[in-house]
Amino acid sequence: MKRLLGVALGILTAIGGFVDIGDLVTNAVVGSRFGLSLVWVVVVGVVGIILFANMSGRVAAVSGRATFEVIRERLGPRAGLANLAASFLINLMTVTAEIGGVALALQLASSVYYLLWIPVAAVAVWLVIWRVRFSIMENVTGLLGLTLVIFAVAVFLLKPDWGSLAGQVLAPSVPQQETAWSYSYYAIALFGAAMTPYEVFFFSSGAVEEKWGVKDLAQSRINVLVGFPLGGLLSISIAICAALVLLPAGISVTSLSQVILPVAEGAGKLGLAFVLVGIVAATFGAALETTLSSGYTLAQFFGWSWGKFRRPAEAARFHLSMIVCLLVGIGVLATGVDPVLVTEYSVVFSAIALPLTYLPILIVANDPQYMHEHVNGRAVNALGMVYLVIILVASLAAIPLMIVTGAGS
Amino acid sequence: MLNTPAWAPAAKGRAHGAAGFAILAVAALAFLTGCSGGTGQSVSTAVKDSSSAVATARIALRQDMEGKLTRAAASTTLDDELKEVHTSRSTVLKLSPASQEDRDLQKQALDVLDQCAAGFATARAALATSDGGSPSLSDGDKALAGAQDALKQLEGKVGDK
Amino acid sequence: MTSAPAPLPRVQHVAGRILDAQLHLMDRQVLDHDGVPVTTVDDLEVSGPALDEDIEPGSPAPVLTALLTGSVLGTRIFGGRPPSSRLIRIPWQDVAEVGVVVKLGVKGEPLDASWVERWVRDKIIARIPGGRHDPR
Amino acid sequence: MILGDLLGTPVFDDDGGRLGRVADVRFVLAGTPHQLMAEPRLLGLIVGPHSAASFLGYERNGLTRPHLIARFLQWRHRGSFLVLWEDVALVGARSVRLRPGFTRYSAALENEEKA
Repeated sequence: MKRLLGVALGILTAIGGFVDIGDLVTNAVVGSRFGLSLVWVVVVGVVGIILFANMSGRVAAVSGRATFEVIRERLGPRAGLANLAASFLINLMTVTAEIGGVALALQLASSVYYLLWIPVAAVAVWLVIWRVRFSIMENVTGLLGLTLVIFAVAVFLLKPDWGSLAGQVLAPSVPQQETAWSYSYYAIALFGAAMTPYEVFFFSSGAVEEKWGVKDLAQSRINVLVGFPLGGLLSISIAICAALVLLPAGISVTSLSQVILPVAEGAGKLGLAFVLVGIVAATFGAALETTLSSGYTLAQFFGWSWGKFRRPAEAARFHLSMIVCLLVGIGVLATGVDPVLVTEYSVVFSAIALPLTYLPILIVANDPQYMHEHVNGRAVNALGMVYLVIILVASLAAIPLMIVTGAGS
Repeated sequence: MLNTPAWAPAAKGRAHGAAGFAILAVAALAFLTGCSGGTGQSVSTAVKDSSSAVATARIALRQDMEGKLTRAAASTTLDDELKEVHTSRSTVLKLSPASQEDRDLQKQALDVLDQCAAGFATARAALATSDGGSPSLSDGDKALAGAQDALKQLEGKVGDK
Repeated sequence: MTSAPAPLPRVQHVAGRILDAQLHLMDRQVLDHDGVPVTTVDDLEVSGPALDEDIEPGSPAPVLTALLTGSVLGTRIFGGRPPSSRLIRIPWQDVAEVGVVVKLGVKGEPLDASWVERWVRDKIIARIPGGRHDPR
Repeated sequence: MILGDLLGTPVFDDDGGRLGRVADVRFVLAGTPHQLMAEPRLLGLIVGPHSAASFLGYERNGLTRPHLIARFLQWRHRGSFLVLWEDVALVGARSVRLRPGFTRYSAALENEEKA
């Protein structure tokens, strides 16, 4: 019984923790501009993150080594440092975006200007990282994030024409007012939003934090295999909501307030309450994850002592680096830069930096010195190679497309 | 091997991927902010952005009237969209049109965007005095609808060119 | 001649475990006696030979004397080299086990390699309220 | 000396012909025994004719999966060999010179899992 409860909790947390500001914004932007013609990308991205998270989780559980230790060991210091710089920069952008997201959602709930919420949100993030136990932190934000299910509920309440929706999904085409270039650009953005590297850093380091071993592999596989696809459905319903309400009105999403309007349209004030709680929980949870990930990547690259399971004084540089990250995030937001814009860039940069993180994990997941008998199976490797190609193509195409489309404008 | 330093020879003093990435990112951003089309292009973008903003505001007002949106969410939405209109307006304002035709277009666009801003002012005032005083929410919606029509006309005009 | 077509002969068996520096040691995580991370193997120090001097036939092979860390990482990435006095060494005598990680047989706390960690802890983190609070 | 300086250094034979670069340095745990582990004695250098870059662990382990990556990296590393310390004549800052008549040995490692 207790075990079953654990499995259920794990799945629910995986669903609630799947969506972050990147998914919220990117899916809403795409839904409002391209309808459902890019849903297939979310599916590709979700399968990718399942594959990737499952491998890195398995490596961490079997060998006790988290992702960035593996990256440094395999790529060596030079390529490893390049990866660290890129990943850390993207992480910092994402921390900034998530804290901004918390503040924007709180503004929608309170009408107090979001810049005033930013220090509050950042201090709250730090306090949780400083004091709260890892498992409590993950479960509370994950479960509260589940209220985002309201997006799916709203889709039903909006009473769409299901036949035409299915048609758009199954026979995707570029809408006439958009170019093939911006279509491709947003395809990469959606892919990056689903496969953000920080999720993998966090997932594998979390496995070490929670002292997973070989016996926990089944549980982790269920969490990923069930939780992530359901989380992906949430992402898709955000896009459907935007496609149903905003696209016909000629609105293209540029702010978080537009993201919630379809929910209010379908589910009224109660729906609004749910969606605001959900957004605060999801972005707050993701702010925790990204802040921790900045600490994890640095500590693992340089071999510092890390982990929330240690007293802060026993992982001093780890905690100091996270404090610095939060301060930098506050500083960036204080310039008045639009968090939604930061989000849109961060997901594309995520796609660019992905190969350097993905490749070492794919390789080590095949190395018996680390994995003993738990190396990748043939099917996983075949899929892994397909995704290596997809990830490389997305990474190489991202910057040219960004230039051609003027970042999708 | 393209951008995978992992497979490249690790000879001393090779280009460092980290620096390369940063330079590329900065260059891309510089390019993005630096590039801009002619007056027609910029006006067209500004008009599109603003009509998206006005449409959003109208949805928010309607939802507020129907009791679907809280006051806080409605007023935040209006603030966000007003900001969008402001951004568009200052883009158009900063243009330096070369021909008489472009100067006329700029002038027209500024007039319409001012009308939008005025519409937003009415709508926000309506939200603030929602105890039945004036302006009422429907006044606000009317003002925004007027702005929306003007935007549409201008959009058609820019699109024709 | 550069790519030999015939399989190369195997070196005759030597007693003792084989360790390749790059493959088995470099860039691996170093854990102390209690499993606490200390650093990463940033480089290795060997007892010889003297640079640019002919090696007499029959001279004994050099041995690995220490794991290196600290500023040597920067010079390994960007070139140059720190003066010998600036190297932070973990003598090989302290190494207990080499696997996926390098385990030491001593506590990491008093090692030279831990001085930055100690400094950050004593000057900053431990002074913030709750810095010594056990999360478990 | 610092080992990182040696890695990547060009290797020449006695006539000045270029053989490749130092890809790795092989040690054997057979030196003076200490309390914990014996001292690693330098056994020889692994010379890579084509590239001295990291081989992501594929080089000498007999790793074969994922197949395409393994094949690619083995191809990049083709022709690499081991020279014993006894065959090294000089280690310089910019080059390593081997003795006349040095022997190329296979760079492969015996399977560690069995050991």
